[in-house]
Amino acid sequence: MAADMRLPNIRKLVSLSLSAGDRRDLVVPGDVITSDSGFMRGHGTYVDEEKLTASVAGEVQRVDKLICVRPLKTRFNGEVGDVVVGRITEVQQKRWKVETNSRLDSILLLSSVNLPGGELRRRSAEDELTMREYLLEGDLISAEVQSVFSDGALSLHTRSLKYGKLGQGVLVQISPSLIKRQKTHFHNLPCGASIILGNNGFVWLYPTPGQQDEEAGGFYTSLEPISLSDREVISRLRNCLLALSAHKVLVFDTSVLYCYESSLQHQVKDILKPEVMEEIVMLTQQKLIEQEG
Amino acid sequence: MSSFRCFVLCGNMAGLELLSDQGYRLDGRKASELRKVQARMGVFAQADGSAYLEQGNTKALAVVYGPHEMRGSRSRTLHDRAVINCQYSMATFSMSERKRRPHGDRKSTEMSLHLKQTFEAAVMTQLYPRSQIDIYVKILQSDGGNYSVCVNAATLAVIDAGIPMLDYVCASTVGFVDETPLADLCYAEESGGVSSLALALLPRGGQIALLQMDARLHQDNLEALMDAAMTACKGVSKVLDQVVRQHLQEASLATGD
Amino acid sequence: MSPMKLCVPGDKLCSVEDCTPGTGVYLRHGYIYSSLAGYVLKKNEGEELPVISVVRETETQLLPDVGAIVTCKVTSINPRFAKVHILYVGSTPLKDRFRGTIRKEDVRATEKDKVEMYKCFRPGDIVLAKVISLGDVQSNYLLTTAENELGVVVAHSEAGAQMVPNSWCEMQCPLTHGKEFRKVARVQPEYLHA
Amino acid sequence: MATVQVSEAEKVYILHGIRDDLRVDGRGCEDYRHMEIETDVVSNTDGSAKVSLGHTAVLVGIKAEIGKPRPMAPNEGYLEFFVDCSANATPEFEGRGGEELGKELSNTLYKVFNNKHSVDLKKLCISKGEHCWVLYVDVLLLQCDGNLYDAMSVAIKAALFSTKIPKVHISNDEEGGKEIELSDDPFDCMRLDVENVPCIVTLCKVGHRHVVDATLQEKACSVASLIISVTHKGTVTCVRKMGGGSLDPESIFEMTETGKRVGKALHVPLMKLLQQEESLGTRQKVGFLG
Amino acid sequence: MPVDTRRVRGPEVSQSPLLFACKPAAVFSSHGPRADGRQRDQVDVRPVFVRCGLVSQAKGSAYMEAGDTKLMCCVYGPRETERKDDTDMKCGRLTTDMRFAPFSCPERGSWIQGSQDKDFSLMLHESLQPALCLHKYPRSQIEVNVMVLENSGSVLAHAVTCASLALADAGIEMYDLVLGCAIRQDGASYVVDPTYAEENGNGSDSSDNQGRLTLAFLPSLNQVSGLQSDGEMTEESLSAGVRTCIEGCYKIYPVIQQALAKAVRRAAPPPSES
Repeated sequence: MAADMRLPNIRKLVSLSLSAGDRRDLVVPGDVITSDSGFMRGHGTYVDEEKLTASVAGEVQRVDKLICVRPLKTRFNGEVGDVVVGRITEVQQKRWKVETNSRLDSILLLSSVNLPGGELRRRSAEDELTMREYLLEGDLISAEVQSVFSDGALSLHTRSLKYGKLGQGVLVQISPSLIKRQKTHFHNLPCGASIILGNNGFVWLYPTPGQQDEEAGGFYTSLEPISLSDREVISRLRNCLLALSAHKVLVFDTSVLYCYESSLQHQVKDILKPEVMEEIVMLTQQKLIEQEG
Repeated sequence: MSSFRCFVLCGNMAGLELLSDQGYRLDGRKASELRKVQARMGVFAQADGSAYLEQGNTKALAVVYGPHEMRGSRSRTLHDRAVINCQYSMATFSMSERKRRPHGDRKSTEMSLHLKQTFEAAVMTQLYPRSQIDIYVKILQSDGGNYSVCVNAATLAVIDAGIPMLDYVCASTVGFVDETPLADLCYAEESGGVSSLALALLPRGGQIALLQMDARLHQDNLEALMDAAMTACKGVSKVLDQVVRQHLQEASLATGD
Repeated sequence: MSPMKLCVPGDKLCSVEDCTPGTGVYLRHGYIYSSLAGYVLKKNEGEELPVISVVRETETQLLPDVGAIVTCKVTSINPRFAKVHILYVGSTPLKDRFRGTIRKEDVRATEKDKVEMYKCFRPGDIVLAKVISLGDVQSNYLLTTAENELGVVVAHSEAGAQMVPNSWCEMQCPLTHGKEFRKVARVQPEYLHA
Repeated sequence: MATVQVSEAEKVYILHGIRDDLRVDGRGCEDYRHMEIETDVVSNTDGSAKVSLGHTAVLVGIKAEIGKPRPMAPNEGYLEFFVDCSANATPEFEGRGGEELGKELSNTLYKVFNNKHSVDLKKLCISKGEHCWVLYVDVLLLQCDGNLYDAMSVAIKAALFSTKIPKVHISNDEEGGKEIELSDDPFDCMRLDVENVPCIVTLCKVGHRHVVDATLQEKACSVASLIISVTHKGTVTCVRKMGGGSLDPESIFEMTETGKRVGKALHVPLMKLLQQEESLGTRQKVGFLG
Repeated sequence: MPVDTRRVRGPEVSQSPLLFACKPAAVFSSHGPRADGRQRDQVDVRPVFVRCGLVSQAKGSAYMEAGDTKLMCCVYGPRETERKDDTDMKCGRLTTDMRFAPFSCPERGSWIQGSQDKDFSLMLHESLQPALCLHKYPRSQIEVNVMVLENSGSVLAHAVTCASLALADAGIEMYDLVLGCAIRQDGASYVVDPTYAEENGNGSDSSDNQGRLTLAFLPSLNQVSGLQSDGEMTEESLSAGVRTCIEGCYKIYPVIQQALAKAVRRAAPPPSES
């Protein structure tokens, strides 16, 4: 039995960045970004009296003529091709509703999944009535954004072997803006576990599958117990992710791995203590800077 | 159940002057001086946005959930913009006399409606069709100007949630005593028979999001009072601006590339 | 003959090796237990193990289940579906009211897209239907009439008389001889009870 | 109550983890998440405390008011409990959504304090049969991330510890009536002895084992839990089985045994911390600005 | 505060005359035999009288007397759920409602359900739910209503027993019957199935081992479905109390079985064996 009780402290975020001074690329709602009419208005901005003005607090990003403001924390704003991890919230006729931390529930159409029995199977009326056999309320899936509806809701698909129903593992929810966009969001980490970094901030940690035994279109999940050592790695990774997210460090395979290595001198359950968290994140950032430099 | 102490306190107050001859108010402020504002964004991890704000002895917590899929009856869905849903409540221990219910009384329902109207004027709801944005505000400790403190706290929470707004919404409660407008009233002044006015302002453009007065005031004095309110709101907006920039600075350091 | 054995919920009846479980019983750790207060009934069917079940004279509560044939009364219609009240499951009357929905696409088996709800049902009609799904959170029981034997069995004309079926899609009023459209069922004698 | 959805496979993962004494966040079966406690955070109260346990956050405010003693116990004051499940914690609690859970929590609190020793009620009597102190214990739920009962009970104990009830003087006026006068001096006050105030330990039965301080995900895997309120001496003041499942007698005995042990151990660091905070004097309060 | 305007209310403030009675000398003494002649420190439950199917309107009903404690229970359903929002697709729902008649206790109660009654309802719900095969009743709800006519102690325990009887009478599928039993711990000794006076009496003031415990038990599955206690008890007396209550449940088990068998037999003759 262990109970750690303490008085609260004013928390400070750890930072190693040198440019701690005023950063001009940070804006707050109502700030005029430019009055030059040659720019295009992106997310997080609006035009007021021909001036491009910020509507959220965050960092200004410029791609060619397009100006966006990226808020520090927001709901997931999905784009076609994004990898997401989501949870089924409702089974409807011909489609599932999926919670993906977007502003509207995402949709997975029955026609956008691979049903057991091969690619070219016709979706019959019976499939509609047995949709619960494939995916049930509460189930987790990994998927890709196929298209975005006019109202902003996302349409997902799982028509690739790497997507589908998720089995045993742990879900960690962090802010979508902390996920770094990369070529691949599926990683087998060398520490012995695998990770899916959903663009929507849902991160899935699971034991690295032994051999590729993907069958039945990904609707089969093994319920065999997972070894204690694998569990420990996954729990450590989970706590590391939470530490990174608490200190607003960008999450990608390298940062997770460095954080994991930095945490090894502590017990898994101690990682979430504020002072340990600070220490680990500090070490992680040092490593990241060394690697960059 | 009678609260003896409350009774004692009120008794003391009746005799006091709200504005002394030297121009000082009950708590030692000048007429146009605001109370000290302290705030923090991102208090809670589970909500989309949250903020805590103290203005003098009035303390409020604001939490924002959303934008998310409509909950409950889908008939309230708007197809061209998001629905803003507000609930104002007071902790049962927030006032000197205990409240029996945290919300649901007429005053809180009215306050919820005012908050909703205020934020509908500032949040760019048209970007989120068919969604819902919940703003919940809780007064933990009440010492006057509850509406203003709620608006200011909620503004920070909305910004923390990354929801687009035209501008900050800043609010202040002002009163008129002895031909002098008083900024940012505290409870003793509010209940001391001052005609008070609450104003919510988008400071940069000077647009009014909500204006409310339910006391008697001579028409000639209205302008002076409005000016005082505008100034007070702009004063608040400076403080909020600092809080947001500080928060941005701290939080974006680590993500910055 | 010994009097029939009585049991109460939780009574251990026998091992699974002796009998197969029927209704009113449940299995636990290889034994069959009673889940009702009633009489223990063993039925021998051929060489297989006898079926053991617990029965009560007062019908155990039936609920509409997938595949069950139900008799229902149409309460309202709109272009997409008809709402009904389920009155009977098989031949057992229900004590409480259950609501069901017949969607447009489940009215008949062929030419599904040409179905017009107003030409199939009217409020007040008595309909035979089959339960296809228990529906989801918002919807009620989903029913179908897409079989020859299913559809309207009793309907009244505008004049108030009970109409006689003319064809599979038409019924006639004996008083005015006016014809009205319905999705008519070819009634099987065993369902004639209503 | 704020519940989370958990898929079957996740449940299996959690279940096996608990079997191996390694929970998802690395804790053992009898470990608590780390807890932060601060008293005197809201000033319109006579005592208050804020407790956060993981992401669960609870604020307790205690107000002392003068009332009439209950006819059955003319020489005792009494405690009133109210739990406000505010919409801050989760949108599910909006409107009247939190009322049911609030009722359930406050009813349990009445049970927990329904004994002679938890709080010395005789001390709360001002004049027999006429006036007594009524302590309104108001719990405000700000966030819930599982294990509300334990967090709530720790917060109540801390708030009771910090409660300062003004001294009263009773004088007789000419007509033989009594007049009550409150002491103006803020230091002239009565403190409560919280030594016997119990702490609640919730034990969640998950699979064949039980865990303390369950997260919402773990709670979703559990069929039944047992809440046990234990004093520092190990006396049990309330036991309650919660949830839709049943427990076999043997596991109840195991759980009460664990509950007693964990509950007893919980009081030690709590009292130490409260005394430490007291000894720091007028420290700058962190409150919600931390 | 909701006020029932349809009934004539008494004066604003009234007090029970019991308060002014000169205290009867120790109604509940902690030594010697109990007031009704039962043994202390033994599993001596009051004889119970039970009868099923008294309310013809209900799907199932039961009436129960244990000493002076009298209560009845009606079961309705399964019927379509009223609240559609959180319908569980796979499972039926159980709703419980327990009320005290205003005249049931020595002090007059209110017609309006108080928070204590709600707490009893909740406890009843938790005690019964594990025994029901709710998965056999998808999308439907089963209502259990208990009315306490006379409260003479151990009400919750008897309410549980009575409700399970009514459920069985209604033909709702159950894994097992649910039986309830209560004890009152008083220092080193205890009394089983306490009366109202024993439940609320002060007991021997000196000892701090004063508590009440109510247990709901599934006899055939050997599972505890409900447990609640208040007061102060050591962990040892708590465990001992649980054991005693289980024993108490087994004592009334045959009575309940017989009552149920009688009800089945009365309802219909055995079906022909074919």
